[in-house]
Amino acid sequence: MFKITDEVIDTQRVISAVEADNAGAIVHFLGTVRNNTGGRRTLYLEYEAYAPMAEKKMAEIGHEIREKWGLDRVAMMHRVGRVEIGEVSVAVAVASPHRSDGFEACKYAMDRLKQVVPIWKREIWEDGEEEWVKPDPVYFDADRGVRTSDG
Amino acid sequence: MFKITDEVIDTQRVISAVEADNAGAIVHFLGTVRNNTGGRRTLYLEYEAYAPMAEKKMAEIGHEIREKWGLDRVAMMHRVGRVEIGEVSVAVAVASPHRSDGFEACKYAMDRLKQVVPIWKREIWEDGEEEWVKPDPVYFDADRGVRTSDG
Amino acid sequence: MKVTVKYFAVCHEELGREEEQMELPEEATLRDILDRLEEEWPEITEFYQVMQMSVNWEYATEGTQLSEGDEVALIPPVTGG
Amino acid sequence: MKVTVKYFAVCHEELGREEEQMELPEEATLRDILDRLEEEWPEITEFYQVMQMSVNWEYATEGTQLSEGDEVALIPPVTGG
Repeated sequence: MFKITDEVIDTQRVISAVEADNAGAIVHFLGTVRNNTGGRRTLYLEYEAYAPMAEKKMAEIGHEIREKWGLDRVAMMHRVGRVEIGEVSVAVAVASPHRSDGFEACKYAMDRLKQVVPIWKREIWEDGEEEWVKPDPVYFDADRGVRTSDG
Repeated sequence: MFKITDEVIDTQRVISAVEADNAGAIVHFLGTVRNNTGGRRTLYLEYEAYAPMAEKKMAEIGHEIREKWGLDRVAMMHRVGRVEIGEVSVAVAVASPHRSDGFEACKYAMDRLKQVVPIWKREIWEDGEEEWVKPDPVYFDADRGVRTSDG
Repeated sequence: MKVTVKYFAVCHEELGREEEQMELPEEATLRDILDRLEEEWPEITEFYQVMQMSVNWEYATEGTQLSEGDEVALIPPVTGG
Repeated sequence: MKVTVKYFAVCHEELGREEEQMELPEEATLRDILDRLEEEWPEITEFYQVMQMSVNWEYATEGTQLSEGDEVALIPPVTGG
């Protein structure tokens, strides 16, 4: 399951999507909206996605995980629209026979999501200002593999 | 929350125990009962714990995580008694401002649980045999810090 | 030929629209779309240093040739999670 | 003095009981408990190479001195998770 949704994320559903009788471990990551960034108070966040491409890119991350770790039970769900403080903006689950692969693969899924999945976050500050969030350094560090020859 | 329970683990409750408005990430690990070990079919598992010491040791793992990563929102719950295939035997959640610390700390919690928390697993095979499970290699590899001088 | 061009996040804001149909000559590339947009948004080439573009939900380079009905998007640095 | 000794997992199985009260001389150590148990379970010293013991919910070494009312446990290699 690789899904963009404008509803509250049902985290149990993300876990259920990867459950299997031959998995011994499920690593589950939740990104939640913090009440501050660098000490400045946040009122809420707004997420925008290029939904069909975002779902395609998340599915590709799933394929990458299958190639690297042989794990084929991966689920990623990302919310769009207004997300309140404390609410879940993104949920990832990876099932694996052994836990250390699961931890690595789940972390990888989040790192890749922040590099290649077309989703944007807008921060609405408590003082009334708002702005598009600056990209995570990982976005520029990583080999994005698409621009170097011609970009 | 550091708890031994003989009831089905409510994974949402383990997540709720660490949620905080200033956390941006929750890493959540679930250990589930596999339907086989090395290809041999398992019917179910039975867990036994030295409950008060197990809860104390889990709380100590929480203290270690606070010292190493400065994270103080950690929850661990382990089930005892008969646990069916696919059911959750252990749930750990760690909240952190940044995800990579959360992944490391949650993995550390599980590694330490398998070294120092007095819980034992009995495997009941589909062919009718049953036996106490052999310890994870990590148990012997790690510095358990208690036996070397006198043990 | 006609293609659809979609604008997200800061691009949507700069250009004041979410998407549009664009009529382009045969054999046009993504570069032609950037050139067209530069008239109303002169900083776009500078901004393109950190931005990407996609054709039919796949990242693509500036020189990529377009076909009738393609769905193109301007993709500012992503910040999901 | 009296202490409680608890047996878990394979120890419980080998000894056929979950716990017992043990009457020990003053200044007795955990080693004295192992010696006492060796009479009915001769392999215990060998098994102790991989096992641990605890006093009042804390791992302790063989030489640890006991006090009245202590809760001791024999702890086979743990296998939780």
